[in-house]
Amino acid sequence: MGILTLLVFLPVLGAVVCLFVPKQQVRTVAVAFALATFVLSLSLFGTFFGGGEDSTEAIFGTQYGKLHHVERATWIEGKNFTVEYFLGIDGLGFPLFILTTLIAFLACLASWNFDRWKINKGVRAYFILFLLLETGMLGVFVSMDFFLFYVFWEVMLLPMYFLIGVWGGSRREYAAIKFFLFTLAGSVLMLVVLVAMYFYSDAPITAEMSRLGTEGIASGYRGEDVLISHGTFDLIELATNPVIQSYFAAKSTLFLGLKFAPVMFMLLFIGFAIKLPCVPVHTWLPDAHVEAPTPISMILAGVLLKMGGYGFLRLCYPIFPTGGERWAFFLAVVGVVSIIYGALCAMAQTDFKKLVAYSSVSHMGYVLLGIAVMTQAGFQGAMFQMIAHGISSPMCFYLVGVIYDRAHHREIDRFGGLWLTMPRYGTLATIGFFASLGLPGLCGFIGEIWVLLGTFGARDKYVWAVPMAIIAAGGVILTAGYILWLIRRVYLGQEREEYAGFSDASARETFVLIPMAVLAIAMGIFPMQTVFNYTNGTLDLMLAHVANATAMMP
Amino acid sequence: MLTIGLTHYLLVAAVLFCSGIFTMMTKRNAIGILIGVELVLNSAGVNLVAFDRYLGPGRVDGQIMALFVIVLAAAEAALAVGICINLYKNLATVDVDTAATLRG
Amino acid sequence: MTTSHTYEILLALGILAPMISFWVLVLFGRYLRKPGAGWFAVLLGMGVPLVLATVVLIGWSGEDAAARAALTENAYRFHWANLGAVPVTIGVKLDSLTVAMFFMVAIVSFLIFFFSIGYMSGHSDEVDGKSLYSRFFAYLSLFGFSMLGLVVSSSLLFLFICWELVGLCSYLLIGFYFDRAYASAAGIKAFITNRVGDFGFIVGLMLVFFQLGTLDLDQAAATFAGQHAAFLADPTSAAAGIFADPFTLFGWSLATIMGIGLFCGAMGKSAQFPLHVWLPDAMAGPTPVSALIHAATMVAAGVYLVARVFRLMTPEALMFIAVIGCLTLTLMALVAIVQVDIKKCLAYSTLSQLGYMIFGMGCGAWIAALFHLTTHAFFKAMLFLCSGQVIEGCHHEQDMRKMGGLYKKMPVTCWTFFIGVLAISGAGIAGTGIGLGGFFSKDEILAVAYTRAYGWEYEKHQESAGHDSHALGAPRSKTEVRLVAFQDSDQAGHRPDQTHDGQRVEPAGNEDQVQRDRQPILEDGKEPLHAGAIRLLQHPEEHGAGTAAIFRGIPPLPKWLFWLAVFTAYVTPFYMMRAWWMTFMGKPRDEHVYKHAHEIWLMYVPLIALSVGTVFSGYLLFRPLISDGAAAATAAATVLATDGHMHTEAINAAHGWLFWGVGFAFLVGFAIAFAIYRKGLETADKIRRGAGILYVILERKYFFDEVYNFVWVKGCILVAKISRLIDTYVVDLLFDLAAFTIRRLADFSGWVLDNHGVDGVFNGVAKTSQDFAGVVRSPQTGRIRNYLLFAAAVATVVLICVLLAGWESVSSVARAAETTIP
Amino acid sequence: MFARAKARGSGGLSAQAKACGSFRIAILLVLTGMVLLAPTGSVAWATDDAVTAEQQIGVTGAAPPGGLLEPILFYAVAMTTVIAALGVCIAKNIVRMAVWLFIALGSVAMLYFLLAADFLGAIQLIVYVGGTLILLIFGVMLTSKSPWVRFEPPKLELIGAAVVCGALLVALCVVLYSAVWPETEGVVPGVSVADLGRRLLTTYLVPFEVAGVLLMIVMVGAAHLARQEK
Repeated sequence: MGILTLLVFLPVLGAVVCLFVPKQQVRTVAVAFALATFVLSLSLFGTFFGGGEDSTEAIFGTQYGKLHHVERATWIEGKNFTVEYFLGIDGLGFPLFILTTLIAFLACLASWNFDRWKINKGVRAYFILFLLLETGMLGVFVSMDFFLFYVFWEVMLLPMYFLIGVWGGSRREYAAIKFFLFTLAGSVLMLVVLVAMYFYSDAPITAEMSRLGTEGIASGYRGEDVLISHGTFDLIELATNPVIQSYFAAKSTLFLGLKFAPVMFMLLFIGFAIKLPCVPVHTWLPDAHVEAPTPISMILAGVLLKMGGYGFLRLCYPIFPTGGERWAFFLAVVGVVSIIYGALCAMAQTDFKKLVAYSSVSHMGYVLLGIAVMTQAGFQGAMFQMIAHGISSPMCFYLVGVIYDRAHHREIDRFGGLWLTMPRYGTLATIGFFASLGLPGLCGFIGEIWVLLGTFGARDKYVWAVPMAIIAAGGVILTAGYILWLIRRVYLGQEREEYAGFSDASARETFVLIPMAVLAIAMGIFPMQTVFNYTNGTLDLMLAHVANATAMMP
Repeated sequence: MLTIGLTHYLLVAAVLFCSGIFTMMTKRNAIGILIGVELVLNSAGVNLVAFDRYLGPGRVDGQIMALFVIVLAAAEAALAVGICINLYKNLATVDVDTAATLRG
Repeated sequence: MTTSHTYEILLALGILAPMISFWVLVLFGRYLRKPGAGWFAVLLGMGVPLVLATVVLIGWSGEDAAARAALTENAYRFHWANLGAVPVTIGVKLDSLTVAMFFMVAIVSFLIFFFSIGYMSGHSDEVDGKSLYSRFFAYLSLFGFSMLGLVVSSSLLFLFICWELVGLCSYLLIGFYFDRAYASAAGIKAFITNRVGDFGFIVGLMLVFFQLGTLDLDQAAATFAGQHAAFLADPTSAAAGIFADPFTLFGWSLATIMGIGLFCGAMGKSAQFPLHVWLPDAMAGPTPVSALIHAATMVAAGVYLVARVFRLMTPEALMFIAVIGCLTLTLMALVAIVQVDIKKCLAYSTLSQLGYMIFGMGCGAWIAALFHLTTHAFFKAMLFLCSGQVIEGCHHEQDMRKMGGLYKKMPVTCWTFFIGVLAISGAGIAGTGIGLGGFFSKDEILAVAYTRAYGWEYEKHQESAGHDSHALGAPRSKTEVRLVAFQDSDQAGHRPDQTHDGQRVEPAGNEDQVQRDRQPILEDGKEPLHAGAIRLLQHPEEHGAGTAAIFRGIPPLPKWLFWLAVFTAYVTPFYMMRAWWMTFMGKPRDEHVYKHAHEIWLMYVPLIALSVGTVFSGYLLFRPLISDGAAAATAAATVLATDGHMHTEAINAAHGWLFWGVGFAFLVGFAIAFAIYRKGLETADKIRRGAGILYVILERKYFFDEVYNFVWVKGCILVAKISRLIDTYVVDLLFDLAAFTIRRLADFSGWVLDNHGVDGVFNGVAKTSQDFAGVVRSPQTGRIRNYLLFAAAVATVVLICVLLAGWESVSSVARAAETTIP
Repeated sequence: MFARAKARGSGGLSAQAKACGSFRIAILLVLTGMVLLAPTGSVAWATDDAVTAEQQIGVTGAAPPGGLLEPILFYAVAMTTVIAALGVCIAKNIVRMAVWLFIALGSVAMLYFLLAADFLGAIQLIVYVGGTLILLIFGVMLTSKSPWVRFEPPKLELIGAAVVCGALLVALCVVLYSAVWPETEGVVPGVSVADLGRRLLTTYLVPFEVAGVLLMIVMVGAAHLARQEK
């Protein structure tokens, strides 16, 4: 059993253990398993460490598709198809994987005061579902077989539905169903692609084999280093196999009478855009966030949203590079609209948590914009923004949660002077919100500026790149506007009597917040050492792969 | 764009056709329905002539068909107007919804 | 030639010290108690940098030009990150400008930190009754770190990071008394206004990064110069880069937009018109903060930025800068006249002085502007500290109308303030070489502006009229305004005067010459200058052609700019004298305030030190370093300066009528102020009533706040609310509708299946068939149009199905038809 | 009947006057179209001659003559047709519908001319514009208590009809755009009336005769139907 399998299924093991321990011990077990997963996942650093100039090639390979800790075994053997259990990790999945284990651990810790929640029934179920959710998330980031990916994707969906729907706020059922329906709509589109991809990869391979003759059939078509003799779900094979790729990209390959690659790209895009989320399919997010309990909001913001971005980078671009070129403008517009619209909506919110939720929409818009322009800096920035947002936004949600635990409401205008009441909490809140604001020296800045510069850098390719970059840059003013206004209304001002008795952040709360604060600062100061060294190798290779494929287009 | 082809004419005919159908669907005035029918017939005519011109030039079949369509349309119009007038005489209206005396 | 990194290490340590101080104070500030935290910040946070800065300054002064150039050249660069494939490095930009600025910031900050201990010793550190003593010093330390980092940064990106951090400190410190609503509002206003400027900065950064391919200041400048050279050689060549770009906006080329974009950052930070609105409000912060951040250092960062990116500026961009600077300096000086709050009055004077610096930069008076920056830092910091002393002494009374006669109670403050007034008014005895810092620096800016405005005019006049007369009768023979141009970076190490002497100078007296001047290649075969380069011009004695400066391709400075600056030179002494007189002289107007007034040593020691600095800064400290820095920092651009040294005689003699006109402006201003305020406020009230609407306009600051509030703040919130409504009621509604429809469908199927499937097969079948019959019968309306509707709908559905299922077959039918139809 | 219409008073009259205005505009449009048409016809004929001439001297691959004239005319006429057809759809008033129909039929005739089917165009004008339409208008006049009486179907039906027709149109457009037709490029020789007549009386003789019989029956039937009750 490889390390990845161990890591992915360790939480399941934890869930099983949770079944059998006494109720009082459940949370201890869950936290222990989440911690164990996190600590073990740190061992992956060994693989990627030292990603400087000299060792780049050894770690990331010379072309897109080099994986580490590969585990593959046939899972389902059909007459002429194979579903593999295929795990592997590269620079794209690795930081998100670590992020997931970390946030899951912190969120688990944030659930520690479960017995003081309004709905505190079913602690066992809660933690079991939580651990299952973690398995689903981890699996998504390491599965390299589309089928497996889809399975993990759905595995993650269901616990989330229950976690929101059972332990959420007053409108939890509405929010949960909304979340579920939206995500399911995306999944359905993905399913269409899943099926299509199999058939459309089968056709060229079969053709190639018949061209090769009996000999070819005997040995199978030789792709990169895997023998395949029929269609495949292998994400790497789909992206790098020249026969499949040229068939996908060909103009004559039609799907429902439309060109294959753009259609597939669009279907996947809608699926992932719902997850990201982009305007106008973002409306599930505020509801889900507002209703979900704090730890689940952390997971939702910290990890689930990243799956959209991860999906773009793992599926859309490498496999349908021509689609990216085709839809670049559309994607960029959606991204920019998300940035501005999200910021504006955030500005008008009166609910603390909703404001943070809309700020997520705005921030993820940068991810989409960076990816859409397909430049090196854009990709890097988008990836960084995902990680940075994965740190800052759970932090913000937890900050909201801490105050909600005390005040039992989230009306921004009813707060005030909290920095005086709770100085330690106030200081951490300042760090968290300034990281979200994109203050230089904190993590949010790097992603934004990289994306902006990357967008601007696409000026040669796209005439619209410059206006987009400038409008997006205007977003930073709006962001500053709503964050500062928020800080002013909640943390500054005179101390209020009704909150005077509030205790400062407890040791546990501080412990949850500190790692995120430290990471927010560290990522802002050492972007290279914290993120770029692990991601850029893969991203650059992927971009080269995409550019190659686009250039090869007739 | 600048070379006018078959598709262009067919598109015009399609619009005529749909307009005709729509007119027939939405008018309660018997004469209005008749007008819709005329539109549909005309769209058929345009189609026929266009096919004649582009698919089999010099073969005049399409044109002859169109000619028959016109003839039949004229005949139909004459009959239909007659029916309308009769309807009006009997019911003092041309609202087709009123003409439901045969309904069970 | 030395390649040791000693200086860089020392400067880096100097940045690190306040950072350490910041973290210690944040984490353990509570344990340091009240004065301890302050002393810790003073000694570690700014004492260490000051010592290091002094060491560096002394060491640097000992290096000769070649060694300095080598040190600049070989400075270490830390590979910070990759932006795309471009490495982003950070490091210490080691040159004379950095050394001078670093020292200036360190010494002013040190004195103000010191002052803060005194200021905070009372109850000034309390916010809503809780002491935030260590937090205040933590912020100050963070500010020290970011400001020093900004000064030494070698990369535009890192400069931008520090830039934002000083903005953050400004925000935090303005809103330090965050229990007061107006203070936190002022903080937000400052931050957001700065962000608006930074928006332009980011656009500039994007252009620099994309067009010049780097964010390193030196590399960017070199590339820029190279591209311009290529452009002059062949306007269409690929190497011309940014200059060859056909893009224009409002008639500005891309290169100009880049310059203006970068300048937008400076407009925000240096509070230039129309982004000046935040600075007066920023006075809500503690007074040492106003002195340090909003007078001496941070607001000057904008000027510093322009100085740093001067090599990336085109003539058009410089013209833009000059106009903005000039508007600021005039408009804000006028507002200062009517202010009654002592800090607001100083704030508007700061705005005006910053306008002077920016105006100087725009004119090409690089040296003079920075010189003014350093002198201004001293005297304005001192003035603010004095006002802090007054405010603290008078129990937080800031209204000057309630003061008066304080000279008895606080003599040290009174007279140091007076020195500041003299300095800001540009007091000096013309012709003798005796004067305060402001005297030299301001006059130099005016001298350059004069040259830009009238030197050119003279040239043009001569061209057209063909004779040698000056429209304004300036004593031409005495004009010694030197035009110092640095041509190439390989000459960067030269002293200004050497460069000057080494220049080939030629007369430009006729049409052909002017024509030739516009040709890309200069006669002596040197590399052509960048667009802002001047043709170095004739010296009257040598060539008999008068003084003129031609910036290549740039029109002369509009004369009104110069005249506005001169006019303001008269306004400044007036309002400063007014402030001083109202505060310290005359009779006490408020018994309560007067009774409490006192001063303490912790606060006036720094005042004395700063006043010493004010008196001597003009002579000793910075001018030589800045002139030296000019060589490197403006290698490819243009610098106009009076003689590279501080020969007051030369300056005064050079200015001729200008000196008679402006040299004693301070006396005129003083006299008017004295005349009006000598006997209290009655005269002023009379004048105010007489002024009517004019007074209202000034008093309301030209209604900028009202307009901005209405247009931007209210507008933005309105748009935000609309967005929220759309989000809640439109976007969501669509999805809710879809969900509702599906649910109804589900209900329907549930109804049919549950009630009629579960109730029993027979019953169910019977009922279902009945229902079915009903369902089937219901469309049988007997109306033709309904039948038609169904028919068409079915046809359409079938058509769509055919399309989706097997379009291939449909088109193959067509293809088959092709074969059958001859 | 006329008396009844007249008795409706001034309101009806002014509305009638409005309808007369529409008529005038329509006639103007048709006349303009005819003026435009005249050169087209000649172009068609001219090109016809030109091509034959070219063919006679053996020039092959000649570029289609006419240049921009044909597309401009086509687009103008097509726009008129489409607008008129939509006008028929949208108009609530039966008289206006008739006017729009008049324009639509006229422009269809012009389409025939553009398609080098001159005879058909002429027939269209004569039979439709000259005959059928007049018949319809007589019908309108004879049957309405007032031509401005409106019967509206339910809103729901309107929406349904719009949706269905829209979908149908879109589907048709998709078909048309994706279909590949073996088109004949370039200018084709016009069809002479003689040719048409010859085919009508040879290949299509039986249908021709049947049509004649039909027309006669229709005439009798129509007369019977519209007969005044005794």
